[in-house]
Amino acid sequence: MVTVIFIAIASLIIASAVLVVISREIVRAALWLIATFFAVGALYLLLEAEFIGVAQVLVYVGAVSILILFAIMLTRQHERHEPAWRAGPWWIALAGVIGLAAVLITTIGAVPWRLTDDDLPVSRAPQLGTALMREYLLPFQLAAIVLLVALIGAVVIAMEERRRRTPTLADDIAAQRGAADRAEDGTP
Amino acid sequence: MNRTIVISQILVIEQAPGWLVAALNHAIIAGVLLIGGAITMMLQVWVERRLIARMQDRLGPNRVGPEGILQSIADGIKMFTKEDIIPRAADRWVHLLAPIVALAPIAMMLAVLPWGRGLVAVDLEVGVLYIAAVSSISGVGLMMAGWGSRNTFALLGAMRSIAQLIAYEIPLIIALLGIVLLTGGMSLARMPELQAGIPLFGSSIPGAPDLGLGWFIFTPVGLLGGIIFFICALAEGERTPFDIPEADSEIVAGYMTEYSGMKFAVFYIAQYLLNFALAVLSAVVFLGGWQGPGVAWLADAGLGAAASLLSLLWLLLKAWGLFMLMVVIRAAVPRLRVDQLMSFAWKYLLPLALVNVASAALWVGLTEWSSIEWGNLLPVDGLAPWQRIGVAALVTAVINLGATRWVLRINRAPAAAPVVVPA
Amino acid sequence: MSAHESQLLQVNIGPQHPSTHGVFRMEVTLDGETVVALRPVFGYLHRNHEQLAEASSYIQTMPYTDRLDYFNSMTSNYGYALAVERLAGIEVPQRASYIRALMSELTRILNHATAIGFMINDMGAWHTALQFGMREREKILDLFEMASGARMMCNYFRFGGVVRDLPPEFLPYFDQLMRGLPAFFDEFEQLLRDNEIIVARSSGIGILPRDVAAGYSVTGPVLRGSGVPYDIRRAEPYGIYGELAFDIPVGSVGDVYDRTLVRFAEMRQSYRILQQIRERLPDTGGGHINPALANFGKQKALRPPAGEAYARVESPKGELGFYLVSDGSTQPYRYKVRAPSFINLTPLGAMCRGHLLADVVVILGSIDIVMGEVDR
Amino acid sequence: MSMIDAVPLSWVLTLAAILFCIGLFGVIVRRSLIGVLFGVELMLNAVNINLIAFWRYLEPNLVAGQVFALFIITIAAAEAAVGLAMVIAVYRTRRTIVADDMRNLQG
Repeated sequence: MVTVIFIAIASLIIASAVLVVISREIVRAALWLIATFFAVGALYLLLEAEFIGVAQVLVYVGAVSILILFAIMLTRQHERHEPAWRAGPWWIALAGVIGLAAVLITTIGAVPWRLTDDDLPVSRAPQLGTALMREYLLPFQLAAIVLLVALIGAVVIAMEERRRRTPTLADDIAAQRGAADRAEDGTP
Repeated sequence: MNRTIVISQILVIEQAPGWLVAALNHAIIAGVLLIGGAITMMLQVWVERRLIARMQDRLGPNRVGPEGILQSIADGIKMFTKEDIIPRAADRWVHLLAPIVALAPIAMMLAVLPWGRGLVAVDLEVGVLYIAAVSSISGVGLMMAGWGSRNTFALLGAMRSIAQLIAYEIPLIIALLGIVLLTGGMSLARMPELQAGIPLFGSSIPGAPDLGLGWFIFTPVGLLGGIIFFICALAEGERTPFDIPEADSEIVAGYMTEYSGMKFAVFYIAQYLLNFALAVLSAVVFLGGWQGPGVAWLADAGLGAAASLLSLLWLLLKAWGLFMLMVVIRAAVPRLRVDQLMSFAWKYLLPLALVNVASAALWVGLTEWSSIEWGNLLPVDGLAPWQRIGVAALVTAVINLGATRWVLRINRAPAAAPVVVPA
Repeated sequence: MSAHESQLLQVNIGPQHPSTHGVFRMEVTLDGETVVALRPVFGYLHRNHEQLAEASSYIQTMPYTDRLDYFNSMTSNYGYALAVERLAGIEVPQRASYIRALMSELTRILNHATAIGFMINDMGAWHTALQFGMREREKILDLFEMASGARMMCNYFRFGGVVRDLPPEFLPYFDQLMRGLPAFFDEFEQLLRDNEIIVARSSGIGILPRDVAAGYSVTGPVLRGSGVPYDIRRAEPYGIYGELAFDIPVGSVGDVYDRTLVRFAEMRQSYRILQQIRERLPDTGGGHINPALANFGKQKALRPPAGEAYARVESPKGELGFYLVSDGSTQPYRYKVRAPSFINLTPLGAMCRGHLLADVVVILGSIDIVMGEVDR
Repeated sequence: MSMIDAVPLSWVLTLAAILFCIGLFGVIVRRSLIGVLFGVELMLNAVNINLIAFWRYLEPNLVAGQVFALFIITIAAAEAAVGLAMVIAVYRTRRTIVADDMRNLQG
């Protein structure tokens, strides 16, 4: 039963990931990417890492992919006539990547993994929280700083908008009046 | 992961393989939840239309069935028989799948909500996070609808809805975080259990009767958190005054503009179900969920089934009350503008939610830590639990009130400098 | 800066759109959600009103004027009757003038109540404010029905008076309405005036400064909202308006909120006028119509002497003018309508520039247009 | 029945390896910046699958695997936010999001 579920999830992951890299239309690719994220989240649930699974859905599906869709739609006009997805001699890349996969898979098969017999702790989320607050406090704080920096950075990069405001009629009048006042002051 | 479920006790199949029983159990519960959801949605539409009509000196639908209660079924039949239109320019599959992607996560939300004493389909250890995660998926559906329709209004609506979802999700989760601190866990099923007893003090006073009224809304942390949460729930559920994604007077119907027939109905169902799920969630987290006078008494008297039924009634009562509050708000106020909406989320709700989390931490420290954890600075050990709660309530009330006043003051609109029209 | 231009979005709001108040199109250029340019496009409801009038006898045009501003058929009737009377030199009896003013002021109340409601509906308030206005409008329409037999297309005015005198049940029902109106004004104003969201949505939006407003020659509440105390009832009194006491409310900033406040205040002024009319109405004499034109055949056979005339009234939406040229026949040689909705719509593009898309519909709602009058 | 009894660890690791290679392929061949970002996200997910699998199969009592996975998710989110903000900023000035077209960084 679990094997069947695993195979289903694994094939979904691989199929959607392949579609991510070969879809011509970037929005389709993004939607397949979301499917991949979702399937990976399901895999985490199957591996009994509920917290990570839910965090995966929250962060990747709920936030990252929506950001991606947002960015695509803001830069959408260009994408209508996107050039072919592949750049240059793609078959070389494909061959190299297949070679890498072969190396990795043979290595995985060759390593004698020391599997554990330990039972899973019953409540895992509090354990994780405690670990973050004790052993991993410094990385945790660093992650917070990274997020803050990213937040500020993203805002600063994408800002710009404010300066290009279209003036309203009232703004125009005020500006004209201001100019007139200055002219009056300048020429007594 | 799987809690004992009432239905599984009813449904005893001898000599059946374990996985079959599990599968049947889950299928039955899913069926009950989904059919219940559909019926709820129909009732919601009817209640909304009648209630708004009442506020507007009208009668509302009153022809189909007694008092028009079957109106939603008639509407549903109409929707089914409508022509299913796919715009020629649309991205066919994205357009078709969008309503499903919008509805599915909302149906998934129903699974982890505790519907009554012992009535939980799935008790997830990370229930609160799960709700937040799953509810954010429906944004993808809206985005697909907006993009797949190839319509400017749809695209504008989708962009607006995503901006709104992201902005309000943050204070929403932070408001929940305060309660997570208070309960010391993210399991939704446990939350109502912790809200027994009497207002504010819960079950901390020995000898006090269990009225089932120890709701978090009666504590300062829960009150502020509950208000923030409910406002954010209005925004997440796209209710007025936060219905800008589908502002009909501005962008026709937002992301739903190009949808017709059943696909439109699916969006409609998704929205109402989301509203109801959010109302139930507010009730569970802040209003004691299924707790209410009489539940504990029935359970003590050995009438477990009656207690479960009463608790279900309490929960539904609270959820419907909150939904009706949403309806009344819809009938009473206009919608905000996009920029006002954003600044409300970031300038009012987010700082208040953050202060509320700090208050919650202080509450936990004052009620649960011993003097040693305070570094012997606070001699709290000598106080009885209810006295410690009183002190904590006082401290957090002062903090939250001060923060609210401060946030309201710093955000007051600058003294108007209008274009003066010379006489 | 040319490298920094961002992608502009062309949006057509209308001709079919929930809040264009009829068949009307706005070509909007958006930068994000900010309006860079807006061009109103009219003409979808053109139905040859002026040509039709030139091919009909004078009285045949009267029911067509109902369809100009179908919310306020009484004031449209009034303007046209006034123009023909001026052209043909017809005297109007005192009582007829009082009835005409009564109907005009009732029309103003019903128009403003619903105009505010429609505007707030465009803000997204889900018809509640509109229904409050509609409730009062229904009562006034009952009165119209008693007097003229029709609720909206009244066709009540005749050259030299009105088609029939007020029926006996009219005044008691009118008194009952008058008793209820102050409470309605208070309730309506209380509901809307201090609503924080409405204030936030409407103040500072769509500012039309005083000189710009005059430059576009807008009239009615839009002009008065911008601070110009211009009202035809005072500037060029017609009928009995010279004898009545009323104030002209004006705004200070000229934004959407000011226009709304001006409409609230005008409803109260109309109430004041109605009170004065009600007091004097029983003592008026002269019948409801000039006896020389009392039957329909005479109305139909009206041949004004060759010449031209222009008459204007203060319709709830602004200055409604009718220009007539007669060649001595039974049909006007030239007939021209100066429609307030049409003229008030011209500064729409300028008012919307720089605001958000959501403000466009609110600004449009604050102008209070009726497409029947814009396109004619 | 839990997963470790039914599915060998090497299967999960193979899945992660394949996912990683697909992501790498995407990074190499995709021409638009957003497409490249997709590939990076796939690779990060592959790494995360490995971390969780090692935690579950080898050391369930140590939370390090989960903690690292959490940090990677955090960093990925930050990376996506900044990356997409840059894509939008570049698009504003260059009218393109094709990586090859951006040969000089000077504004």
